[in-house]
Amino acid sequence: MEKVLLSLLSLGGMGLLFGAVLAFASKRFAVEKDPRVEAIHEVLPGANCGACGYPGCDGFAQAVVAGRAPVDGCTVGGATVAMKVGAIMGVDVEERERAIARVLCQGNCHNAVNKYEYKGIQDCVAASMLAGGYKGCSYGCLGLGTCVRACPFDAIHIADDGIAVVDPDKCTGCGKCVEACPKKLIELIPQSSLVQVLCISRDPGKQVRQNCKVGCIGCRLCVKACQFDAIDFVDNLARIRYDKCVNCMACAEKCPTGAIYADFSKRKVASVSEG
Amino acid sequence: MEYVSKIFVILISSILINNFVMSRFLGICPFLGVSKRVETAVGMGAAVTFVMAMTSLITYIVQYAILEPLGLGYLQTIIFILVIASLVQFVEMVIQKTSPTLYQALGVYLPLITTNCAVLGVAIINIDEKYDLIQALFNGVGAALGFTLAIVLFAGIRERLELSDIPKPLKGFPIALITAGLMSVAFLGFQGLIK
Amino acid sequence: MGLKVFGFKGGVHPPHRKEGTQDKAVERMQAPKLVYIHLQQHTGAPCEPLVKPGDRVKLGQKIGQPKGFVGAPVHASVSGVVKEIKQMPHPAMGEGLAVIIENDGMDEPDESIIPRDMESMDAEELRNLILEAGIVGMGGAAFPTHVKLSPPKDKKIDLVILNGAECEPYLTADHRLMVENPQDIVEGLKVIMKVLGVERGYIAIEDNKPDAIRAMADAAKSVSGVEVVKLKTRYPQGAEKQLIYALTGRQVPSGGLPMDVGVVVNNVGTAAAIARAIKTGMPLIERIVTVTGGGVAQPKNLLVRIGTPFKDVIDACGGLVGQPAKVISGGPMMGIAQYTLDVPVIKGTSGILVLTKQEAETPEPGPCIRCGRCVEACPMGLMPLFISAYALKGDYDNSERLHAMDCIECGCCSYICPAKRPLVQSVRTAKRVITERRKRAAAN
Amino acid sequence: MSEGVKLSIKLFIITAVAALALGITYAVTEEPIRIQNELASLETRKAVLPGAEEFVQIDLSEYKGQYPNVVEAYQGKSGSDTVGYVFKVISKGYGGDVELFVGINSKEDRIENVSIVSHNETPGLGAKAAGSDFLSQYSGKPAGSPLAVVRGSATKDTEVQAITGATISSKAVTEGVNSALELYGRLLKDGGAEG
Amino acid sequence: MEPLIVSSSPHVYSKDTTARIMLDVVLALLPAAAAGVYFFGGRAALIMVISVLSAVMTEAIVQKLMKKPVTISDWSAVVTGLMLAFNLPPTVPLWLPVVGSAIAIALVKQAFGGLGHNFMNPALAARAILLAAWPVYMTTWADPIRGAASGMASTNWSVSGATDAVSSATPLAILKGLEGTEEQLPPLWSIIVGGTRGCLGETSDLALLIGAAYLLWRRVISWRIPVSFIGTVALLTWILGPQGLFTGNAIYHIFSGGLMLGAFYMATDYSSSPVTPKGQIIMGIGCGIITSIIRLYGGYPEGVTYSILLMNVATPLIDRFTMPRIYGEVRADV
Amino acid sequence: MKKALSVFFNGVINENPTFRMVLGMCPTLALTTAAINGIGMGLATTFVLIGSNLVISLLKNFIPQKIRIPAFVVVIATFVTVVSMIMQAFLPELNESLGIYIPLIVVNCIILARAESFASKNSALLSVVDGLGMGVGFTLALLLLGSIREILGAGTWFGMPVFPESFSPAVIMILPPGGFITLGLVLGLLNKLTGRTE
Repeated sequence: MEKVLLSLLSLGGMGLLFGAVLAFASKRFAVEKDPRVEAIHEVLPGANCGACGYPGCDGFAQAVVAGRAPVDGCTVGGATVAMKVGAIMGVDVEERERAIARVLCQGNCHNAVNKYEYKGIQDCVAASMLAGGYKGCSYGCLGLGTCVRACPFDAIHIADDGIAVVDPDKCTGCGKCVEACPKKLIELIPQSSLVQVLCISRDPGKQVRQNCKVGCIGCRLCVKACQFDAIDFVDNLARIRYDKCVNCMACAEKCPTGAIYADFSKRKVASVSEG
Repeated sequence: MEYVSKIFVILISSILINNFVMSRFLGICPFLGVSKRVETAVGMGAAVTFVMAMTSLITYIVQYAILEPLGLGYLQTIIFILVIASLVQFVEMVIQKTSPTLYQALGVYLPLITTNCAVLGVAIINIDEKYDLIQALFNGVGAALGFTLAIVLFAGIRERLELSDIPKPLKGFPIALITAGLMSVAFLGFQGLIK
Repeated sequence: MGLKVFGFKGGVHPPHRKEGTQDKAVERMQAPKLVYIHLQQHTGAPCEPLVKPGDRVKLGQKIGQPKGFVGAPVHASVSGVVKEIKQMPHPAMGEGLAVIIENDGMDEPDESIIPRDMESMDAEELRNLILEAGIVGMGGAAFPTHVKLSPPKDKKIDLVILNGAECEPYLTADHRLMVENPQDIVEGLKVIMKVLGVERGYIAIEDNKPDAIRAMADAAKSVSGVEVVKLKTRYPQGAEKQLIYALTGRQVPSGGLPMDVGVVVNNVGTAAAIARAIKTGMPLIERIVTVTGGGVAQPKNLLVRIGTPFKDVIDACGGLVGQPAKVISGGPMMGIAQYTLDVPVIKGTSGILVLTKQEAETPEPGPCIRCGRCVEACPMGLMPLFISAYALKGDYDNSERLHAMDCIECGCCSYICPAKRPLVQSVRTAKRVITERRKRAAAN
Repeated sequence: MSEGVKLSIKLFIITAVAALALGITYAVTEEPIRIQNELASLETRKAVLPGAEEFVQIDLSEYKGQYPNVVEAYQGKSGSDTVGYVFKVISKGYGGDVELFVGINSKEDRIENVSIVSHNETPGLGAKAAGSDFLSQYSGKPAGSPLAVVRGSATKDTEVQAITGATISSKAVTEGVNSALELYGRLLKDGGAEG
Repeated sequence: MEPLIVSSSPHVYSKDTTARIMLDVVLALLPAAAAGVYFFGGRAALIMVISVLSAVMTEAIVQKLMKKPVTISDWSAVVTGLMLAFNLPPTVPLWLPVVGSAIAIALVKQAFGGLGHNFMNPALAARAILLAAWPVYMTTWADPIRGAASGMASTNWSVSGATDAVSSATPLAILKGLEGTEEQLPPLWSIIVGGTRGCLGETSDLALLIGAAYLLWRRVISWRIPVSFIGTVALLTWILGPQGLFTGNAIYHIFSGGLMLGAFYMATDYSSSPVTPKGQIIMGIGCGIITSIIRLYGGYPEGVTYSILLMNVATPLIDRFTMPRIYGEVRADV
Repeated sequence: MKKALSVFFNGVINENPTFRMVLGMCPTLALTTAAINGIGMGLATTFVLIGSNLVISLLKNFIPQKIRIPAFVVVIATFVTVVSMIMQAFLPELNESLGIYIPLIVVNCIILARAESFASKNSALLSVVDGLGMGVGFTLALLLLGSIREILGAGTWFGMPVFPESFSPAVIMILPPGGFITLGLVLGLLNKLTGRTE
């Protein structure tokens, strides 16, 4: 019994002592912290296992707040923790019109001609530094996959015919590919848009025709076809103004080369109900 | 002189021969977790060294001033871990307040150390091996230096692995463990160094 | 001429391949029917055209005016009628705006062409004349010479180096110039020294060109302060930074210019062009081009009008032999591969290299075996294997940390690599991306 | 009540409960643990000197420093009869200390048995020294003269065949046995008393 | 006209290729291989053949499994196999080189991404693993069938018959005082010519040096690692002699054991040694120090293997901290 | 009941602490030199897991946030000490071979992780099931690794010889490198089989 008492006293004493010291220290050495760090730290498992690659849960929390770590970076906590962290960081704050990346080129191996045989790194930036790339059209997609490697969501692929295609279901509109493309032919387009000009060539029509079957040759037929003044025409190139476009698809019907794309399957058809 | 050489032996033994990570399997979690960058590994090593030295001293005192005289040897584990947890938290708070730069360099690693079994391990080994205070201190520092050595070397290799085309199923932990295994093969060379 | 032979750290020894043209005297090529004069022939912004289609122009008439300080005017290299101004293939930039002149064969000189006397002109007048004559670096980089000759007040220049190293394989244009026209080079050097107010000038030549060293030494012996120095034959001995280090032991700071260490470097061809511009009053309208390689029937050194298409130049050398596989503007180490023979000669075109299929073979790259040869070869002291590995992984931040931006793209690493890895190309890609990121960061 | 005090008290309560639980467990297990420990060491002594029923520890302070390798010595008795001696010896092996018990039958003046209780030798190599194949060689060797390790088969009575590839470990065990033999001789000479 | 080829400069390449370099290493190893067969007989040849074949086959199989192009034609697997064989005692069971080669290629090389990505010398790592796994086989030395010293009747250091696979002391073990006596030490010249007890490819320093000279001449290796390695071992073994400072038998040390093989062929392995010139010298010195420490104070008679492996582990850090001075680097404000 | 089952199998399979979360590596590597050690360690850990999960889920409203880590640690350490004393008293041989790793169960991150992420948020019953599931998962993993290493490294399984005399075991498997490499390869194999990559 004496032993039990002794252990109770000593261990209890230690607990009391450490509790007091820590309580004192937390007052004495209090430091202002970003409340979000605290909040995230609270919802983390607190195992300090380091599996996230950051030094402990606190390090991870700070990294999340600083934007260096993803909200779902805690492998131990899994999805539940990720959701809570996401809530604290306000990741899904507002519902905006989603924008989706679109590759503005249809110059695949059937449609476009090459001007030389490229040998070297399979990377668009590298290739574009050699006389603008091997494509006859200096604006065209090189299809060497720089955007594919830039995409964190596995949403872009190089199609079999050699140009990049975005998978709209996976695309989050983060814009990484837009930044990576040396040809600047990826653009974020409102999800609701069903009509796009898939060409950015500013070359004169004759030259476009030499290089590519499906380029914008600057014929202006689309401008005439549009009833809503939704097509701008600059430097031999048609551009759709998405704020004005009503997806009537009249322009796409008129386009002689097919440079204007429209998803006809989603075309709204006016049905006149009689009676 | 003999005493000095004994200390030297303890130091060499804990750094190289019985390296905590490579042959005793202590401190594996931070070894695998915080070794993606050399800089981080160095920071972790420094923090561990500091805490291990402090722990060696304090647990030694606790053991021989409180537990032994009172016959409370069986409370060793719980008291030691309490000491370590509180010590780490206390040190963290002090550093954070007094030296933000030091905190930036070391402090962030401190919470991770509580659950680093190397720290508790060294405290228990000190007692098991019946070291005196100085020896315990050197054993603690040596073990921590061994940990630092291992984790920094490991981080160097892992940085290099980032540039390698590792077979997919082996990416991440598997290749890290194989790397550690090969490192520990190399560390076998120190076996029998001190007799 | 000192006994010492100067060298630098790193470098490689590619085979010279100069045998084909080094003993062939420079021939003047007849001006072609059509010349394509690019409005950008230099580092900097392109010129504004001063003529329009249908205008008649005379030989040496200024047809393009630079927009900024860093730029040089361009002149008509034939007399005739301006046919068109349009986008044309450009040997260095892929494409660019060019003035197309139909040659009337008269070579009627412009009124502004008046011979001058160097002695009677002061530094300012000389500098202005160099600007007006459209003189740019003839070694390949085509940096406007008048800019080099206008150092800011706080930079004290104490040495002018004329670069006659010509370390690129195949090329012999500078070599022939030094053998045939040493006097022009020395006079040009005197002008440069006068403009900069410098007492000392070196003419640096690799020791594999003894005839050029002899000729230059002969021409320079009476000129005080000018010395011909011998360089070790090693690529890239002619790179500005390596040349300065070899001769002075000074290192141009990272991101800096030679003038930061008190040195101005010019190509021997530039010096000769300056001398001729003063002597004859004629601006820079022609240059020596080495035309060589297995795909050319009769390799030659030709004096060619600026704007002559490569096709015409090759025809003047007996035409092609078989199917060319690769055409390079410049030398094989740093030259730029062309996709068409319609591309015209510009001021920086030192050579046209036509390679046969066999010569142009590009080996398939294998994995890096970490032999470290690229590290030893890099004259800039970089670690190409790591910069490249990071760049290929898309980790450009680490490439930047390893000083990718200091790369001079000399090609030593790619040349020496036993695994034939695309080192230079990947570093170049990294530089491009890093530059763009910096620009973006500065804009934000 | 300030928050600090509250925290301290809560921690106190938790630790107190823990201490209570531990104290009780200890009280329950104290006896079995002690018995286990005694049983274990008694069994080892019995194993190397099966003839004895009782072991009387010999005070070695008289020989302090002379036989540093021998840490404990017992006189084995059967009734009032001294049947032999048991020595606990620590010898330096390849991987560290080798702890062995040597039983000597004083009646026949021969080694009875040798047993290794702890070692850190290389598994599969030096560790074979703890196996009966190797240790059985010692049984029956004369206790009068030191033993020698030989490679290849032993030809003389005082020779022990080394383990292939583990000469150091073999030597370590033999040296330990020799230390025991030395002390045994000394004990006898000093009138190993009641023997 | 066919489209022209356009690629980034440079447009010319040196003649050296990876395969040629590896072939050079194989050629350089041939004299030592021949010496091994001469001294240890047909079994040595058998071990080498088995080792090389299984290395090449492992490489092919692993690459097939991982759906990568099979690159056995680059000779690198041959080099690994041969090096591993050189590091085995001539008496090992014949399945041992098969296992060793598989470990070397699959675990140490291909698991890390193949040629150039292994951070450790595959042959040496495999050797160390074999040594730890089957220590008895790996430390059982037989006398050579044609000992260079077998004609030396006066120095009777050869204690057992030629084919008797009884573990007997290597010169280093004797030197260390682990086994045997000083009189059993073979004479220096026989250590250099070869035919002492040891691994089958390491005993003939003469043959190894001929190959090394070839590699140096072909510029496959540089002098930095071997010279600093051997120099450090010589210096330390001389200074830390058994009878006090400066009494060590340095000459004997540098010619015995696997030092020559290690210094010229193993430590210089591109993939696992530093790429920077300064780093290579550090690597050599580090190997030298560790080898000397293990030889003089460690548990093993030989330390070359472990010293190289340990420095392999340190190589990424060495590279990192010995970056060459960059031309014109502005240190202050970067 | 269904919930409890899913919690249990979550610990054994989906979130297997060793193979999925890669936690508690120190005992995993150190104590799998023999199958019996693996089981011993696994069971000891399971006991502590169940105990600490139970107590912590009961005390979850009593323990203040600020001192939760020290409080958890005390609870865990108590159970560990209890285990240790019981083993000393009744399983001395196993206790000897597990050695220092028994007290080190305290710092096994699995236990603290479960305390934090599960027990402090769930009912006592579920917490016990979670502890059991995790413990069984851990034990199975240790048994698997221990078996592989013992069979290849010593030629035995639970001490029984499984190979003919002529087989010479690869001693390295029971040395430290063998631990790292075996675990690495097993993880790699599991990734391959489940098609999971990092």
